[in-house]
Amino acid sequence: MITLLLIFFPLLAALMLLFVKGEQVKKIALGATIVEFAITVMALLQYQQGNTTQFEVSYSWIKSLGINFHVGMDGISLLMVLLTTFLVPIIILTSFNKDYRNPSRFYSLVLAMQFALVGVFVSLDGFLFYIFWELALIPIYFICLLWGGENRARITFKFFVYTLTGSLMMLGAMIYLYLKTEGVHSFEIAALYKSGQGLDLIHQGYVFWAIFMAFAIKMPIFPFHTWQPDTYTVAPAQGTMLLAGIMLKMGTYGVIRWLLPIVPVGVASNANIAITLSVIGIVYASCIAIVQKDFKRLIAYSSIAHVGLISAGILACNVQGVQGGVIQMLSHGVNVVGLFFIVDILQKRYGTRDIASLGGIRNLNPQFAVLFLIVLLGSVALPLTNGFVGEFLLLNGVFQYGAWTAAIAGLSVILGAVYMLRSYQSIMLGETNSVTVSFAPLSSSEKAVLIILCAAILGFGVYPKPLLDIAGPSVEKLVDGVRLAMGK
Amino acid sequence: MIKLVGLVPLLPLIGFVIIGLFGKSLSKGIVGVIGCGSVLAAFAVSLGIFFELTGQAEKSVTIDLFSWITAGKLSIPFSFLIDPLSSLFLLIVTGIGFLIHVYSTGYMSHDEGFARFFAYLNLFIFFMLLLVLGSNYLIMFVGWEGVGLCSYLLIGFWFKNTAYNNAAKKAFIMNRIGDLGFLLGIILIFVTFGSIGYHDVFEQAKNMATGSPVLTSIALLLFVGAMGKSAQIPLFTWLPDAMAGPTPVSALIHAATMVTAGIYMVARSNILYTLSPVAMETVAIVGVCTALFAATIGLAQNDIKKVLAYSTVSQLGFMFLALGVGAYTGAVFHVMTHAFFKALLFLGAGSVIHAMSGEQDIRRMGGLKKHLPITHITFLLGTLAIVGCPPFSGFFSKDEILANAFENNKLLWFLGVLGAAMTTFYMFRLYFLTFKGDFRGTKEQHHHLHESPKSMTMPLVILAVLAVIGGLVGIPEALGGKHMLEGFLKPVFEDSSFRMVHSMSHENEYMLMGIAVLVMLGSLYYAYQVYVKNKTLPAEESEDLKPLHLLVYKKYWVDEFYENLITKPLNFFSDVLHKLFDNQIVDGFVNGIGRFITWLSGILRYAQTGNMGFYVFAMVIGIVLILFTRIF
Amino acid sequence: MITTYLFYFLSFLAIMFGLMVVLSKNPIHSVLYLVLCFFTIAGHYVLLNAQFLAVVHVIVYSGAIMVLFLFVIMLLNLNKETEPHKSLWLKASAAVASGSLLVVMVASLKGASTIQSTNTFNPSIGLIENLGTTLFKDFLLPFEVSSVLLLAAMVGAVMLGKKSIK
Amino acid sequence: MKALVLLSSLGVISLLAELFSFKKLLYPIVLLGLIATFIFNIQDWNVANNTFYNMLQFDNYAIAFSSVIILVAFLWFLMAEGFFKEETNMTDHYSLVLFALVGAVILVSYTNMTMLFLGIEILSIPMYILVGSSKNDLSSNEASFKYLIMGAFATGFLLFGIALIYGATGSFDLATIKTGISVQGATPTIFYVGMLMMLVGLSFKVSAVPFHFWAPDVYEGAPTVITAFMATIVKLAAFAAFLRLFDVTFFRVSASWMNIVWVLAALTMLVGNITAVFQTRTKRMLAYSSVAHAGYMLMALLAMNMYSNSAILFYGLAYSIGSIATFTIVSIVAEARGDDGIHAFNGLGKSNPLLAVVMSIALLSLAGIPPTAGFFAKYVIFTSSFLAGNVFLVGAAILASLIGVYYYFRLIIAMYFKEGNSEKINVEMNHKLLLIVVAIAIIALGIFPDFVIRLI
Amino acid sequence: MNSAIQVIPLEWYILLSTVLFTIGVLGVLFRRNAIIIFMSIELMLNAVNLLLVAFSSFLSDSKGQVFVFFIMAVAAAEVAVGLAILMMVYRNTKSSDINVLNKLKW
Repeated sequence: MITLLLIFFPLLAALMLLFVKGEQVKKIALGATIVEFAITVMALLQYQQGNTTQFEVSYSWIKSLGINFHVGMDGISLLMVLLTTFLVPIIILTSFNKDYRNPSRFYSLVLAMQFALVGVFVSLDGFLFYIFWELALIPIYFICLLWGGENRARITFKFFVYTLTGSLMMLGAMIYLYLKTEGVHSFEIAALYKSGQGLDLIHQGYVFWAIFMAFAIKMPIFPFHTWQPDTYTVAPAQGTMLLAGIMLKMGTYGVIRWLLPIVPVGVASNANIAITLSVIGIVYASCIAIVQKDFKRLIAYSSIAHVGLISAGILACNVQGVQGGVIQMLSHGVNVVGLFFIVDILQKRYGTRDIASLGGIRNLNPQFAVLFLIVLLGSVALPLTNGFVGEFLLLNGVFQYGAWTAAIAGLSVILGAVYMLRSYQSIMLGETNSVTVSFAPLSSSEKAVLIILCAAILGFGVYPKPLLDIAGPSVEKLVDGVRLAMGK
Repeated sequence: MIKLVGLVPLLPLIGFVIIGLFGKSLSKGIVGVIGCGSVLAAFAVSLGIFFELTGQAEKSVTIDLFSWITAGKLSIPFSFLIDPLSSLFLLIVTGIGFLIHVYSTGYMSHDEGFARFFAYLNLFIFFMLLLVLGSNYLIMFVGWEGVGLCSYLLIGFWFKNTAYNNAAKKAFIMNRIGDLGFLLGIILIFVTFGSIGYHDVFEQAKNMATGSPVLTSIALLLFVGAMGKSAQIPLFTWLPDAMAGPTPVSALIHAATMVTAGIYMVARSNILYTLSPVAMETVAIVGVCTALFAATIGLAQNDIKKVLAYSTVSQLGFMFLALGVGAYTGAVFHVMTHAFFKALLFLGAGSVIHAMSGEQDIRRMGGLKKHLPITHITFLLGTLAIVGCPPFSGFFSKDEILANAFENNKLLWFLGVLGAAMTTFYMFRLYFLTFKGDFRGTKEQHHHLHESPKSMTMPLVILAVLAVIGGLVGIPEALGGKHMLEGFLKPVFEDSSFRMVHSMSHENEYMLMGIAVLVMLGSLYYAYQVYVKNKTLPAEESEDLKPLHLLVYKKYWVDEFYENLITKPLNFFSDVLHKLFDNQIVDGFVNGIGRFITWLSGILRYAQTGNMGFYVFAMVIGIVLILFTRIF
Repeated sequence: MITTYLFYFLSFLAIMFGLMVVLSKNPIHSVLYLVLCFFTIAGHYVLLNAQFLAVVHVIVYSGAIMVLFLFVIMLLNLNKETEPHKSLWLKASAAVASGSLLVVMVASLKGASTIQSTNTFNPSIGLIENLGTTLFKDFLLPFEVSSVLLLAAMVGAVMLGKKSIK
Repeated sequence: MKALVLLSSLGVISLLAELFSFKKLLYPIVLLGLIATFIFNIQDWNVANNTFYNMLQFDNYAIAFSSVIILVAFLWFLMAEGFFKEETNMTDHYSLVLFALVGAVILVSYTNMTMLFLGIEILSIPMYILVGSSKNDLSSNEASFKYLIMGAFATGFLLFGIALIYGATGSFDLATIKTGISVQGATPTIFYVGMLMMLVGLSFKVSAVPFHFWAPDVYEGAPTVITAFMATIVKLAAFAAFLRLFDVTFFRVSASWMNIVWVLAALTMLVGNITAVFQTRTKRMLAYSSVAHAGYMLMALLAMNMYSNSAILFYGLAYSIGSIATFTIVSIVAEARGDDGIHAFNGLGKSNPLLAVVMSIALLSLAGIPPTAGFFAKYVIFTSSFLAGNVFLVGAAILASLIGVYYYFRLIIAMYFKEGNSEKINVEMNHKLLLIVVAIAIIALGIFPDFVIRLI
Repeated sequence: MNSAIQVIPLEWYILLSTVLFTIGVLGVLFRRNAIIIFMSIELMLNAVNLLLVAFSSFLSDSKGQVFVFFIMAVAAAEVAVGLAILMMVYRNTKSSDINVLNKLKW
């Protein structure tokens, strides 16, 4: 039942918000998401340590087609839901100093987005997963379209079509698998696993690519990434945070839940190309990030690099890689939201995101500088920040796939430091200039957000055990199953 | 006491947190007390641990704190290992750290970032302690990167200065290059042994064949990390630049402790190296090359801290030479003595700079002897220690290294002696130009000259004492000593002992010592001739230099080389990737599809002519085509 | 024998008049040729023992529909050779298209001889009695439904034909 | 059968309204009549003896389709009230629309070629007239004229096909034909030719490429309500007829028409969608979109499996209600702004949020984005096509859908992104109601499609 | 007199109908005058009628001939409507040239 509550509470809240007028909207939205977070915490408390799927609910939905409303959470899902419900209130909080046109619509869309995201992470029916997957696209599209920056119509449209392309390919593959299920066709996850694993090598390969495309575009993986920097840049700050912080994880989560176990043999025989692309993407995006002038864009590219590593680690398909992937998804979510929020703070104060034209802000607000630095260190995966745990496990996973691959993937360790420190230096250090004459003090909501995020960054860097413990058994079960099916 | 090991890093961390959070509202005095006090307390605990360890039979104690990272069979506890090696390093780190803290209260007393400075220093001590205390490679890595961060923060301490910031960034990035190697090494260790705890790894490694490729790979990857942190060729250029930081930082981080982390790591992993001759050779060669290379650069530098920095690089090279020839004890010994005298020298240099109001160019100094008596005498003692003048501490440690090198390979020994000779020359050049002769600075500087306050001279004195007597713990048997240090560290290097054969006769040892002393004296005499007798001064910037001199003065253009070979091409490549490949080709393709569709639509719609004749015609053609399928 | 000759003769005339309908420039001529063509078709009906149908055909087509055409042509004053010149390639493409249609149809219709009649030949099926039985028994529903069609057409024609009041 | 009688009677009643002057009451009478028809129609659900004179068969298939048609017609009447305002031709309009509905119902239930032919004509002839019902509007004239000539031309082919099939099988009865082609074994060649000619005739009716050229012009020229009628009811009925003939009667010889339909489907989807991309006038754009949607439905028809019928039914329903919404809004906006170009929609999101939201939902549905009915419709079609092994066709459909998104979203972008006329458009109450109902229906059908899917 | 179908092969009738049908198609393609296009369509329908009658005779089955009645009815209706539309168009354009009607395009 708690799963249903998790899914539908945001939807109800979203509908309710439509009818709220005026200043109260923000607070109500924040309240609703905090309640949602509290529900998640309740679920966490009720969660029995282990590798089983819990909080399962299953209703027959479209009976004639074997489609069920089947949801439930194992460790991995639970963590993803946790990430979503943790980040959304924070994202809403980041907007407290901002006045959007039509706030009720805006926050309603954000909550609708949360509804879809939670749905994606808890679905245990292929069709349901697909519905939520697509559903998530609509609110974010409108968020970007209605409140975005320059050129948004063209850019967000490209984003929409691009992701839709992938989704439709996935839909094709899902239908194909569905039709291969035994007996009465069904979209049940177990049935899909079975039908996928029953395919021969060639067909698993086709299915692999069709499904992977959807995820690759969503994440995005080189060379399917070109929608991403533009979209991140043009989206309103909160939209970017939703996109990068949570939505991107739909892709990586999808690989874990809906790709590896479905076509293990296909993964075994095709993952090398996918991993190669991911790894190329790491270096490629890092290099491009180095020469970015717009800080938001830089973070966008850095996100491509990070997600490339996640993808490579997951596709390597061993316990460390997948576990690292899960942890890194959480960390990346937190870090990237922090970074984009910092961009937002800067933009709001100076009206520019141009790295070169800023400078010396450290002189003006040391506190902000420290918080920025912590977020940045999390992003470059310094040990004892959350980024490190995931990155270490991921590199470990990739290394088991191929030492040289890991070495190249590891270049992100270096290049990440290069572009991050470069921009930090240019923005924060040195002398102030004509643009950065003064720095309006951080408002309490800004402070709160940054401190919460920094606490999360440090807290889970030092003591990631709770997260690892939740994910661990589920990951092991999943990976063991996949490896067994691979014949390894 | 050993049970309380958690306190050792915790105390500086607490200091960091308090100063970091409330530093602004605390007075400098309180900040100083908290900063120094926390390290002193850590030192006290470390001493306790040291004595407890020497007193008990069990020489290796693991303290588990909590489980840190688990994933499948990978399980990494957050735990500490107390053994002779780590306890020795604990003492060095907390001891020297404390002295430098005290020194800093004086040195930094006028800086507005006083509290921040102490916060960083305490954080550094914390990470450094993690580095040496960790019971597995990942904890070491945590400390490893952590000290890198602190180094970054402290080099760029005066963050308004772009050059300093660049130096800081450079240090961090170069370290990261090494760190990647280290990280991959750790992962390879896990993949090979299924664990990264020292105990498990060494137990299994012991039983592996000598020269197995995987061990070699591990050893080399770890060594890449060491190269970065300990500033070895080719990753050494950051260290001289790191002198941008306040002088106590140079003393603590970039001379005494952090940069020796590489030595610690190799010494810690001795068994892996011992079993891998290729890696050993690599370490030795890199070490000796660095020793020589840095020494030559040191010959021509005019910045007091730069000279010391290259000297540090060179001395680190000696340490790696020691490791490479299997003299693990020798290396650790040199780490210790080097920590004493190099910290002393740096602090002395700091005192000089303090007195000279920030001037660092030795061409502007001279004759400081009478103005800074304590600094002068302690600096001289430090110099004598570093050049290996008996019976100062440096003599014993350097002698041990050279003796082991001789045993291993005559050429290595010869190069080592050459390096030592150069060390003597540039150190005395530095000493003579700074303290002897006439004052060459401005009137204002002259007027301002004064001895440093107690808080600064006291540490100098203590360190000078240590620099003088520090060698006594390792008097070789040839000179009638027992080499206590070797005995103390024996459990750590036990597994590797089969490689360390002490077959050298005492005669040979005497001969080597003699040669070393003679070379040292010769070099000293030459320096005296040049800089005291002839009062030669280093060339000014405007003067033309002879090619060889220029080559050395310009540090072999390594920085420029890197700039042109790596940084610029990387930027250029990234630019091309971005503007051409990403925007034009990849994105161009994507947009091209869209444009193609639009174009196609523009064409296709012309089929809709509005003319009914054409519509009917198209229909008929369609029908013809359909019926056509029937015929065949 | 006579039947055969008659068939060839009527066929020739039908095709010729059909072509004339299409090719003659004056719409009035076209109408007249079409009437002639319909007469030849009626002749075919007679040959095929569909006498009743032949009569109905003449009444409906030649009598009603063609008169309607003529009426409209006269009403709209279209009885001039007003048709503008069509470009040659348009003509050619029309000819080629219909020519290839003919070829393809003829080619694909070969082998019609395989059809076997299951009934014994009955010359009287075309008589009004037979037709009436079929129409009012089997095809009663279509017959009724066609009234809807005619009603709709009537309503529509009236609606379109009457002048709109402005 | 009851539906047929009721609808015909309603048609006649509306003609009588002129005589007995109860024209004002006609609108409610027709609406009530449609409701009654709907109710009577579904009463025959699962009734065993439902064949009439071997001409019509009101099996579940027919009832499902005719119910959907009547439902859509009801919505259409709500939309088209304005169309019946004109005093002079009011009763004519009513009766023509109702007679067209009779034709549509015949098309979903026929079992004899005669009824097929008559059904098509009963549906078409009122349409020819209604398309031209704006008598002084030249484009309406043109549309009507083009439609008529091309329609009659296509009917010629249809009839030629029927004649050949009659010659080959000796019957007009579908069941007889069906058994005939299976018993005889070597079916005469002329049968196949006849079948292909019928295929051409029906392809014209469903506006499959390359027999689609009339559609954009006619849709554009016709009064918007009539365009909506054609895009929804006519198309649905034509598909039902197509399905009955080809998937049922000609099932055994599917090998000889499958490849052709395959090509037609692919061409229709692609050409329709691609050409729509360049359109700047909404009505014409929707016309091309309608062409494209026929392509998807042809896919389902081609699949010939257990999903085909429900796929077409559901697709038709989803597409119809989506179209009703879009055409309603287009006509409202075009009337208020005096222009149906896409730019007329600029700023609609601000001036008329309701219109914009419903339009967005409808467009999303047409584009096939979950959780709308359109998505599920596409889903079922993809499934059936996949099951039939037409993987490449699904690929083409995916490609076409993506292109489709391109132009549907141009409208959405125009409404929400572009600045434009901020003057609020007055929307009549019944239109508001209709739009809300349709929007809810689109989403409800997307979330709970089972109800319709399970019908047949 | 024998029925023609007994002496003339069925193919000939099919051929004749096909030719007449194609002539109708040619007319639609060839001419621009709407009236003549209508007439061509009538010709096509008559070709179909002829074919049906021929089949009907050949099969000795009266259904074919009955079908012809329906075609005639529809043809009449179509012509009535068609000519009404034509009149309407003519009122607005003063032309029966189909090429005048090409405002709707692209």
